[in-house]
Amino acid sequence: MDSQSCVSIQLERDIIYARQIGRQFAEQLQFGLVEIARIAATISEIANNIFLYAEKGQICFQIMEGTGQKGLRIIASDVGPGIKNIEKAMEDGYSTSEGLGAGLPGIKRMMDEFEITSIVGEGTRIKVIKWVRSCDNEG
Amino acid sequence: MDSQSCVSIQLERDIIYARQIGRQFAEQLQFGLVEIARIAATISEIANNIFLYAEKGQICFQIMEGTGQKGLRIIASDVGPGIKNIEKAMEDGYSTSEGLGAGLPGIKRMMDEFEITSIVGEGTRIKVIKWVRSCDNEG
Amino acid sequence: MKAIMLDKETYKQLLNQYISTQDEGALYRAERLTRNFIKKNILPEEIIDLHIQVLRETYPTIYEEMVYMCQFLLETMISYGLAIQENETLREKQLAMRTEISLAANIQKTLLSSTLPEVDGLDIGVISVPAKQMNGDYYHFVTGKDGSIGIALADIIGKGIPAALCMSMIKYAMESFPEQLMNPNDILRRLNHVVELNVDSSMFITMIYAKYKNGLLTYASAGHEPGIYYCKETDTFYNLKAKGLVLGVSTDVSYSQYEQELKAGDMIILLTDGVTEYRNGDQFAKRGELLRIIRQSMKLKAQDIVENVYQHFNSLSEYYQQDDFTLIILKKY
Amino acid sequence: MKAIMLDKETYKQLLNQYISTQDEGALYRAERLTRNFIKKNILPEEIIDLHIQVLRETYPTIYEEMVYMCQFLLETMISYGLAIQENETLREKQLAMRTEISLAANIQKTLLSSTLPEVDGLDIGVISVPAKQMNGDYYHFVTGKDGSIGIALADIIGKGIPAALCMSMIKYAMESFPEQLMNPNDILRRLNHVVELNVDSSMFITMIYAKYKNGLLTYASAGHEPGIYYCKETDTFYNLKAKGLVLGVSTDVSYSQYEQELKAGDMIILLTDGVTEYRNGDQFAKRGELLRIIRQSMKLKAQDIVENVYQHFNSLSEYYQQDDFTLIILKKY
Ligand SMILES: [Mn+2]
Ligand SMILES: [Mn+2]
Ligand SMILES: [Mn+2]
Ligand SMILES: [Mn+2]
Repeated sequence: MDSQSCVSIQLERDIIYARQIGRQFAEQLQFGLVEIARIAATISEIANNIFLYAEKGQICFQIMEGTGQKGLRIIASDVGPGIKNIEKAMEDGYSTSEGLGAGLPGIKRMMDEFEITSIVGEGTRIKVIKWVRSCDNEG
Repeated sequence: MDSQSCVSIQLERDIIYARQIGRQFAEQLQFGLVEIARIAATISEIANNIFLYAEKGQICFQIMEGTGQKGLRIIASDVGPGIKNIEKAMEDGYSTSEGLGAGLPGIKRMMDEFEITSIVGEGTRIKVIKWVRSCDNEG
Repeated sequence: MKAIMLDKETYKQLLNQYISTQDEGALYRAERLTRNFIKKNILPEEIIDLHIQVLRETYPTIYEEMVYMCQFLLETMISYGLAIQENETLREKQLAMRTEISLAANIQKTLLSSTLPEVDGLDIGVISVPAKQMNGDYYHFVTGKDGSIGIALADIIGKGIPAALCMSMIKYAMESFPEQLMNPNDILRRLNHVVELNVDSSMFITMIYAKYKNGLLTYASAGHEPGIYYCKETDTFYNLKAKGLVLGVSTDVSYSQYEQELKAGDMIILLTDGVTEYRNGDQFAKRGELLRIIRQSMKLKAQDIVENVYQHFNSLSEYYQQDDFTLIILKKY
Repeated sequence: MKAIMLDKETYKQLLNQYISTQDEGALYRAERLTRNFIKKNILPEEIIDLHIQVLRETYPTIYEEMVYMCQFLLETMISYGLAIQENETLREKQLAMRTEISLAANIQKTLLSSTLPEVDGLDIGVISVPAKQMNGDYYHFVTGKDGSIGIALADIIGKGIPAALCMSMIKYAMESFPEQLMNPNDILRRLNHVVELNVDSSMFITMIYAKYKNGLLTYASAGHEPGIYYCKETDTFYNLKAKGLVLGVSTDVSYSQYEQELKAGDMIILLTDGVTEYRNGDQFAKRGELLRIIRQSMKLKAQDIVENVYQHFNSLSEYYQQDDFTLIILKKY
């Protein structure tokens, strides 16, 4: 498998495909079961975010290899209208469209790094990274 | 098994015994697995409440048979100093000594009926009832 | 991190114990442990992960399908794990809010404190106890240059922070009125205007305003709980009748003004509905109960009487204070 | 009830599908379904119950031990289920609190509204935008009988409800001062006393008070963000220097009073630190940026200038308003 891969998100089945790709990357990096499940859930969330604020977008996966650290970077981007009030979207207990605990705060909790930029009229970009921890295999 | 039974609560192992008795009653009434587990958890909670507000007390079990309805009644009582501020003890997010969601509000959620009376200087009495629902066996 | 690993080992041991003995003690200890897990942010999906590990260790030749089942379960638990994590943040927010409100309640207390005026021939007592942290009842005493005193007693319908802000507005408005206008009906008319202008229509205020000078009580009421007059001569309590619309409902309202003469031994009792509409178990008290207690302690100083009344209600075993409680007693001597 | 049963059936089907095909689609749909479960109060222990059912149905000859394992798991999940249920209540409370605060913010708005005074030869503009719902900045204009105007601008250190109550106290206190004492340094000295007496020591207030009459600005400052003087003749901005302790820190404080003459075309800019200390991405703006924008729109009416400045900052892509923003401009013409 290549170290980078992008999936365009327009239909619901694209989410399933993106989860599959993300899962493959995660397995390749030898993440534990729990972390793999969280990565899949994160992909659902950021795809959902694309549907929420734009019509379509794409999700790209990239294996990060640095000094002694390995990880999976996921970037979701769209050219939709952008999120006006990021602060509110990031607040717990605010999102009503989804189940409790979901939404942007949920993504932030599941991942190690989280970054969102949104320009009104131009679009939104969410970047997350999950690092492989040495003890991940032990749960 | 008799239709009534009391367990005195003074040591931690008494809780385990009370849970055992409660579980036997619950099985006898053919509660489902989930409800049996909740009954056991309730017993832990009310026993814990005895330790929290008094030194010792007792927990009594009684099978309720009425007009077409069957259920398990559990009464916990102590002669401790009583709970001064029941309102606060009943408030969610307030109890800090226990895990999230536990305490009196947790008992109330797990049971069908809940009643607490506490007289400062005389003691506390908690009465709960769990009714058998016809579809309980199906979860 | 080490400690968490240890917890997980304990959990696996308890699980193995339960598999072989179905021991209640294992379940009980697992419950205790789980409480700790929640506090330490160990989530349900991680519990399932432990199960998969035990499954593989205990049954090395297990069908792969059973592991798949557990993996499916683990995925399912992610959403529950997220909900539980949110819980923690919400709890913290609630705690912060509590602190903020208790700070605000303190400010409100000093902001709205009113010292008892000293008037010859009049013994005054007052008690005001909020049901929650913020008080929605408001009382205020003013001493006029002509030796009269003014007594305002209001109940804001609506609770919490909005009520507290509303109250400070009333106080501010009242203090800005010129003194020569200090007639109860004028004051209510003007206050009604201020409230009508400034406050959302969902909130309104009942108020009784009384002025005392040389044995004569003049008063007007804006839909407030009626005051009580105790006549020493006949040894009887009478309601102080007064009509008037609550503040903040209509634009132009005028209020009638009433008078009551006071002789030595007479009393005036002003109160908010929280005094009479308290709950004792399933029962609501009547005004009769209040009067009974007042009669019992009538010989005491006014301040002792009001405190006595509150103590009486508060000591009832099933008393639950639903509403703010304010009681003012004037004793002519 | 029917619908929930159906949901559970769907869940079991998805589980069976996953056991045989390990299909990502089944996991995805299970995730959606679980979200719904949480909303409908179907708790993790009930999910485990479903698993036990599927386990028994799929493997009728399964070891009883494996069922015990799942039962143990089910018991464990009870605590998690309770935590999730608490979540819902906490969410509702948070929502109620939000409503209450927005009500309070409305009251605060009307309570603290101040109409711009009309003064010959002076063009006044003002904008005040809270960072959160409640405003911790406070400004107030007073028109004196002698044709002077007084301008108070304060920043309460501390946020939310306590700050709002504190502010209404300041307003009330200021309005109760006799007019003949309306000198900026006197007003600050008296306010300091009120704040010191009434407010918790964790909260304090910075304030600038200025008085304008016939081309002369007299002012005093209690630790407030320095104002700015624009001199038309030299086309230069100068800081309005002023020393003075913040209100509420010490008991007896006296304040120095300063003067600035204004000629046609000159401007006075009063502001709170929220105007200069906003954040744009990782950068904090300097006063220079503010002056640059003011200079650009200097020819406009005072009200247009202040609105222009706010619009400018607000339109920056990474602008994040951390603090309440209040800007007052006086233009002499
Ligand atoms: Mn009230
Ligand atoms: Mn009331
Ligand atoms: Mn501030
Ligand atoms: Mn500020």
